[in-house]
Amino acid sequence: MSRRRSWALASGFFAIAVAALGLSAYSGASSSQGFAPEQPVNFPHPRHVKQLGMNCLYCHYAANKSPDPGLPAVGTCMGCHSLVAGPRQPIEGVADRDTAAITQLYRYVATFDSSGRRGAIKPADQWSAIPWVRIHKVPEYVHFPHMRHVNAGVTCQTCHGPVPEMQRVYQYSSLNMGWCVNCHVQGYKLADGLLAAGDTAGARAAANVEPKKARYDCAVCHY
Amino acid sequence: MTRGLIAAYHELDALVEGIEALQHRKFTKFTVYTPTPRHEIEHAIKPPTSKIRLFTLIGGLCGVTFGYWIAIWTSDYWPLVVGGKAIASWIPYTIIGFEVMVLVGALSTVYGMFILSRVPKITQTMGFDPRFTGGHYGIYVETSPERLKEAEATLRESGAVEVTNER
Amino acid sequence: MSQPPKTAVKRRDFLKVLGSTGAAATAVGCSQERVEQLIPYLVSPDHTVPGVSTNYATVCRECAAACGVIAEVRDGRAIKLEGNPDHPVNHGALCAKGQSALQGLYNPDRYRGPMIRQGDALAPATWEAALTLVRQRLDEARAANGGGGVRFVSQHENGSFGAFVDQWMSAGGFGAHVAYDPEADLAARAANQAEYGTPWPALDFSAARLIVSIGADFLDGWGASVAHQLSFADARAKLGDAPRFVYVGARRSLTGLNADEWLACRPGSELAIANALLAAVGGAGGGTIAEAAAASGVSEASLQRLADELRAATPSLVLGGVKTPDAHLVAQAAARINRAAGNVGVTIKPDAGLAGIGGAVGAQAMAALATEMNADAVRVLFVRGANPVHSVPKAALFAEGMAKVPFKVSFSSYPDETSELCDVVLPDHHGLESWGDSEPVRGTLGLQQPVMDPVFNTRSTGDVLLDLARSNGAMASRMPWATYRDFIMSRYPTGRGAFTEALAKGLGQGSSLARTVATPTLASTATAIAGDGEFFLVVHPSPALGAGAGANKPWLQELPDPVSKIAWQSWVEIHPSTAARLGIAPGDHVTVTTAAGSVTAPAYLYLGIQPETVAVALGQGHAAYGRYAQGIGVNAVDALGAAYDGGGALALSQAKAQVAKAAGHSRLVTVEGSARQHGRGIARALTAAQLAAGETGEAHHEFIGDASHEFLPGLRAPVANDAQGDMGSQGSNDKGMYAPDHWSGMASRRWAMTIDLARCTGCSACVTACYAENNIPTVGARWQGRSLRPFHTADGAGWDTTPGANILKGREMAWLRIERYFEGGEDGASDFETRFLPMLCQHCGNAPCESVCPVFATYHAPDGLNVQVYNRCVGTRYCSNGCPYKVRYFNWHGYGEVDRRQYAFPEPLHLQLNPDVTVRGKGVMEKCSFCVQRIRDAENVAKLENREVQPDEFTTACAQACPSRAITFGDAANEAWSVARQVDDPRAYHVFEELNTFTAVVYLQKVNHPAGGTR
Amino acid sequence: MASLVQPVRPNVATANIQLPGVESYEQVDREIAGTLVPTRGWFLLLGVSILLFLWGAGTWVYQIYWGLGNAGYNPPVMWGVYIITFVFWVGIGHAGTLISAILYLFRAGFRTTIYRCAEAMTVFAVMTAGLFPIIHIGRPWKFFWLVPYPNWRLIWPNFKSPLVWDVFAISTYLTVSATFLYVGLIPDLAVLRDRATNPFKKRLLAVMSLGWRNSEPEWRHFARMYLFLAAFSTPLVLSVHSVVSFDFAMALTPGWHATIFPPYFVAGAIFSGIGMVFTIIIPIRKFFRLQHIVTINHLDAAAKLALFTSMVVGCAYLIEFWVAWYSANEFEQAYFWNRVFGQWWWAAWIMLTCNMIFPLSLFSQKLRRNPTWLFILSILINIGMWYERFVIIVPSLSHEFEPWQWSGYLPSWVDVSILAGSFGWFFMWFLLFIKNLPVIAIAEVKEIVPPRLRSHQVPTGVDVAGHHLDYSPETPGERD
Repeated sequence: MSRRRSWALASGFFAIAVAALGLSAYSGASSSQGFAPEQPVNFPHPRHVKQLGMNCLYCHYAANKSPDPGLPAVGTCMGCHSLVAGPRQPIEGVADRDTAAITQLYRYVATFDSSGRRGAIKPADQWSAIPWVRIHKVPEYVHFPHMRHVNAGVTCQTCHGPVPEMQRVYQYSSLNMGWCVNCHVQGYKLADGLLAAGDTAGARAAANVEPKKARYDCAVCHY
Repeated sequence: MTRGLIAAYHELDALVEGIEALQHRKFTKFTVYTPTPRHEIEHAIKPPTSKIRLFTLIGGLCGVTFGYWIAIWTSDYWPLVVGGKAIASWIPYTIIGFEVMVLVGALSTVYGMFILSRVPKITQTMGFDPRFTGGHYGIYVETSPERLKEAEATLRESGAVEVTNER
Repeated sequence: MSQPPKTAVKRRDFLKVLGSTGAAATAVGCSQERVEQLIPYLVSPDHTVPGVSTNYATVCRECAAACGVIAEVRDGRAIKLEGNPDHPVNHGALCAKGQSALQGLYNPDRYRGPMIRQGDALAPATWEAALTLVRQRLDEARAANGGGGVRFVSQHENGSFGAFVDQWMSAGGFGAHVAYDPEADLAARAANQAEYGTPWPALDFSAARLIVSIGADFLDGWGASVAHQLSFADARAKLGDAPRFVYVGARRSLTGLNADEWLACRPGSELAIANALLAAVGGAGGGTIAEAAAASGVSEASLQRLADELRAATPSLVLGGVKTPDAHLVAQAAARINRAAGNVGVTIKPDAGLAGIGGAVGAQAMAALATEMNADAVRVLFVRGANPVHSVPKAALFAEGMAKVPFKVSFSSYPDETSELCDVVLPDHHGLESWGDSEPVRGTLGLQQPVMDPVFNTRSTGDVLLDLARSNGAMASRMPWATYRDFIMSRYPTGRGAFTEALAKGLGQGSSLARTVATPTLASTATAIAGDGEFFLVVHPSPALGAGAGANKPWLQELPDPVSKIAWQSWVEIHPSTAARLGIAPGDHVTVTTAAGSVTAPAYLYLGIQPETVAVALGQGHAAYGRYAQGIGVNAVDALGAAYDGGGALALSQAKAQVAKAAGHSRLVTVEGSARQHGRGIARALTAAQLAAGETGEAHHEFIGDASHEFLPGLRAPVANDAQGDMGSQGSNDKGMYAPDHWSGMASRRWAMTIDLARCTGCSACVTACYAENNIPTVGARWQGRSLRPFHTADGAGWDTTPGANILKGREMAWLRIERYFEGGEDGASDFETRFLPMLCQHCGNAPCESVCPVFATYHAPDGLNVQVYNRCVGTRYCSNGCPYKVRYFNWHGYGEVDRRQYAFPEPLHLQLNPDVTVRGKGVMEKCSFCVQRIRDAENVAKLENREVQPDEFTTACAQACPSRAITFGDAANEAWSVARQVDDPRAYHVFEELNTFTAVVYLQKVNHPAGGTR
Repeated sequence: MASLVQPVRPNVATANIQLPGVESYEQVDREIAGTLVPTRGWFLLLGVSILLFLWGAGTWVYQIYWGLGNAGYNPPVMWGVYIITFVFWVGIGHAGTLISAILYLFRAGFRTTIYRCAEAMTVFAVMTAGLFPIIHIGRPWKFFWLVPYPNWRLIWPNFKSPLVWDVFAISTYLTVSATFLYVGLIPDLAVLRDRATNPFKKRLLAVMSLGWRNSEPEWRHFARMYLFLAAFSTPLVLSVHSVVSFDFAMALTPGWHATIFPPYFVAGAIFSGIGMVFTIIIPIRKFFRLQHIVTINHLDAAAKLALFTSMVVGCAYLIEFWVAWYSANEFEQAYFWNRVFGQWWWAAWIMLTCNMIFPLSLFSQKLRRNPTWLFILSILINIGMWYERFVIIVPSLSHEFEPWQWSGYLPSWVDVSILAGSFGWFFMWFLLFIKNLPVIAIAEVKEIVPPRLRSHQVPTGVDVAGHHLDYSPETPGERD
């Protein structure tokens, strides 16, 4: 190795190290993006949303009126699943019911005999709660009012991704601060949001809608 | 194909004489070693001024520009008012500019020294004798094989305590 | 020590709590990776939305006044108490004690279920076992002597509970039920009943031209303080026309500190002064000025001047509220002065008084009960709410008597000195978990409803009593109600349907009080103050802790006493001249010895005490009242004998005492640095004469070379122009949201606050409101101290366990503090003035704290807030150094971290935490945010309703709670907000205006009425 | 050409200091390389230093876990021992740069023998100082937020904050000082490399010396670089302590908010550093038997510098009082009264006597040339300068605008442990340095050693202008 090459190499290593440091800092290494835990009840979003056409707000009922999106009560599930119960009653138009998931649900609301056969559904005050595993979480020092976003027309899929397609829900966005701020500063494009929600016609119609910006003052979210 | 001779000197005036003799006989490719820099040697060789100052100047200018730029750009990138001061206020940013100027200027000066002096060197055996870091002065002459004898004679005449063939 | 909170969610019944919003757990850590569970409701509750608060109107049960409160409930947990604006007593305000009810609700030391004595200790038991045992012992008692040996001691009541228990007792053939209230001003009530025909007439301070209080601490504990304070502040807000206020008493209490003049008399001489004043207004039975002067040590001239003033000023308002054995006579004399001066019906309104506070008994009745018990006449004793073992003098032998009672049942929610002696504990619901009613003023009913499901396995005492009655046929027939709620509803005058409707407001019409109170005969004589010693001992209830009931609530322990500014400690107040004579320095231990006993506590040198008097506050010295109360201070009752006033209450100023320096020294746990302003013009005042002459009072400091500037009238300018105006370049930068024309419009607002020092009484309710709203940790508990040496043993040795250790180090976290500065009186003899100054973050336009923060953790928001971003803070604390107001507080320990020794919210106290406010982790700075969460909430609500935020639509927690209405918050850039109008007041000033900080907090100067001033 | 050589007088101007006791280059190599042999005493001291350091480090971990509350902070005294010690160590560092850079530019000959020691002291002192802001902050694991680096939060540090200036100043200072020390070491490493017998050590030294060969072009670039580094270091060192002083001067706090702070701090820093130089060079010259290289004349010259800076500092103290009086600013006046006659009188008088009064003894030539006294005085100066920072920080914060918030301050065992640990850390590095690397600059000492000549030996040296004195009437190279 020639002398000239050797010190050129040393400088090169230094430059690469600096660049790597910068890039790693930028990459958002601390995000839990992609987190896809197993849930106590393998709730099939595609079945309910895509096939049955249920609205997100049916279960996440507070998303348009509270900072908190709301989690369906067990009673909400049982509103239908007292009838739509595993293999017994077929439902029109849906052939392949995920009986395993429904059985998982019944573990919380029904009696089972020793052989594992399901008995009657217990009265509501004897149900137990389903310990869902939280996926999307911003730290406690971030105040994220769902209703402001939902009412501003931000589609759920913009942030949460194609949940109607997800057999198992995972964290779609990084939820990093830069991710938030970019949207607040650049503005939310309705067309993009509608496209993410699968509404291509609406997206085309909204192509010329001005991006909706939001405040980027620190104390809007951190207090 | 060149050949080299290493001459070790014990006395400074002998070394100076050797340098002047080599110059007189038009030996142009030689390197002088000295345990400590002496003006006498510098006066004998009359070297060109080191180009390090260019590195210093460019490094310093880059530094001060970067210092001001990062401070002003980041202030405007996300404007936040503190203490009622202007969002990008150049007066305090002078400190940043100054410090980065010193940092980059100093590092590029050292970098320049490395480049110009060809350090770090992976090998240091050729044309060098460990005594040159001790009490001895030295000259390493590179020349064509046919002038080798003449060079050796010149060095010995000037008072070299030892002349050895390199390679 | 704090117990780790349970990780599993307790789920006793199906409506129980916790939608998806997790508790406002510690933030600022890096805890994102932890897997968290979301626990859904089983069945969605009606009318509640997760993450959105529901407000329930109910009744405060912390004192007999029974103010109306609104409980803010989020996801099934009460998180904040505020006054009910429609309530006739408190009109939306709420004192510190009332707000701290939440810490009673979530007190970590509450009994978590029924307890039965096993040997020496109480052990957990089931309700069935406990009730069976009680039933059995009641049957035995009934069998023994027809139930005559059963006694029931209850606490202060205001409503139907007393009648309910009476009925239950008589149904069972048991003895009488007494409602024991150690804090009740029974002498004054008796005198009021005798003179005005009502236990507590309404007092209209603003109608008076002169207020004379003879030991009546109407702002700190005498009667319904909140109601008095609202009226008193209105009176003072009349500025030049406000009534002059003269306080006569041996100790200048918080009320006394609000007076324009203090006549320091000897304890026991108040009656002579009252009689002299009575004579001055031409009343019968008065005395002479000379006699009064001789007895009291007040100069004849002063008394004569007061008498002349009283004669001249009509209407006036004279209140007698001393705690001496002749208290009833003083109160009676005061009432007669009022009658003679024609004040009755003008400043004293008997028709509109507090109706429901009658019917309580004092320590005298407890002493009588003790005598019965010692005579073995009591077989079963029920105690609910009261703690007589702590508050009745030892001479009455109450504890000894209890030991002779075969079966004692406590309904106490907390382990206290009395319940620890009981055989069975049937813990009652907290007031916020129970049904009930009250009659605060005649004709209005306050309705109490549970605002959340019980925290612990407790039961309402009413329901327990009904349950016990059900097992006995005779009792069951006379107690036919299924639940106590049924009983309350059955008594509601307009029926059940109306009751349910009225619940929404918490108020109903009508009266359910069947009680007729006989006019008492007041004893015409009383025992004199006697005993050995050259000093008088004055014992007084603590404004925050009362007679001791507040001691287990860290907010109240942490709240500095409004007078001495001492927390987590007992102290002996001594006049500086006396202390100098005895060689006592502040903090030196002093033993006060009376015939009945002695107490030893560090000395606090106080100008506001008569030189022949020493004073000790009640409230501390608990042997058993939970982790926050135990081992702190001394119980002043230990120095009191069995002397009572004409109302049957314990005479707190009853004896002469010897005062001696004792061995030892404790640093006073005070938040006071210097009690003097050193001429710095921080808390300013002007006299009524100056105000009338249009003067601005104390000129503000002009420094040589100081940048000259005008007072910013009205803070009109949006912040960006404030901040950038003269100093910044207008054109050079992209100002973003700071540009006034930015689409977000943030820069068009300027959140600001005015604090009217003429109204502020220093009561400190705002301080507690701030703690409650902003999740401020209390730091004075014994386990929260710092490390004293490198190695610790498991029992905690090596940690500083002095109560208030952190406060000794100046580490209190109160975002809002009340500074109490004395003016004058440096010679120790002349009268002095006190100025209270609520000090909080001033949200400076040119904030010195902001520019020094290296990471923008504090910066100026476009709407004028000085924002502190906790999660960005790295804790350099440079901002605090920059702040001239010293309003920034640092998390020295992990007060918000569950696994740290210093954790401030031991389970279940953490359930109170406001989910809208981040709980700060250790190592970050925090400070007043102007309740930014309320601003954001108002903006969110307005947006949901598609409108703008309306003027005065919301306010900060401190302003909301303030019983003086001294604080106004709003947008100073918009004339429609009242704050924008108030900043134009000629009394307005900024603290340290000369520092060019352009603060957003504007103070309005106090107005004094010195003797001989213009009226 | 007449001889310019002056006879050496004991109290002669400092520029022309010669080493009569050193005769040849080989002697320099031998004696300085000879100091690099570990001794029992050295191991003992190193062990003590490491233990102290470990104790301090353990305490720091303890403090991180249990919170800063275990230090003695007493709000509003929000800065305490850590910031005092930070300023103290940064100040110590300044003397090294002064000696190695500023005196180099001024051609002050007495710097030659002590500069390496002082420069190493600088690097280790700044390394120590740099830890303290991190120890001091509430969330030390987030300290890197002060560094501007691109990040997913899209947020940058506040370049208006003096603490960010500190980050830039201190990191620049550390980098430049360390570079300066290292490049100065390169020729000496080459000397050691060529003397080394242990092959592993030789290999290591070969790498560290970067293959330096003492060739004339190397020296030429080296000298130029050295000059430029010195020229950069000179304003840098002035700026660093000015920036440190801005930490105080930029706050409104009475006692801090003063324009005199930058020069006052720089003078104080140099003064304290010279004190520390005495503290370490006097034992070194004694135990390494280098009295003939670091001569009494060197100490004398440095002592004069100490006297001068002491008087500058003393002047600054007095001016502060005068300005407080003249300003008619009651906050300032109250603060300065409280500083000297109030609550903090003891600390203020430690500062005044140690920094203003004791150093006046250096007017005596006898004491200036008495190493024992200089050593004692240097300890007093170290104490006095630590207290100077104490007096600037603690009394100011404890006695600010708001009388309600006046307070006291008392350090806790945690503060003291970490302070002691910092000395352990500093001396650990320093002790490792003096037994592994030449504590005297070999190549530079050789410059003032008379070169061997064929003809005769003449005294040599450098004149006041920094030129090498002629060693013979007929200097080779100057013939034409």
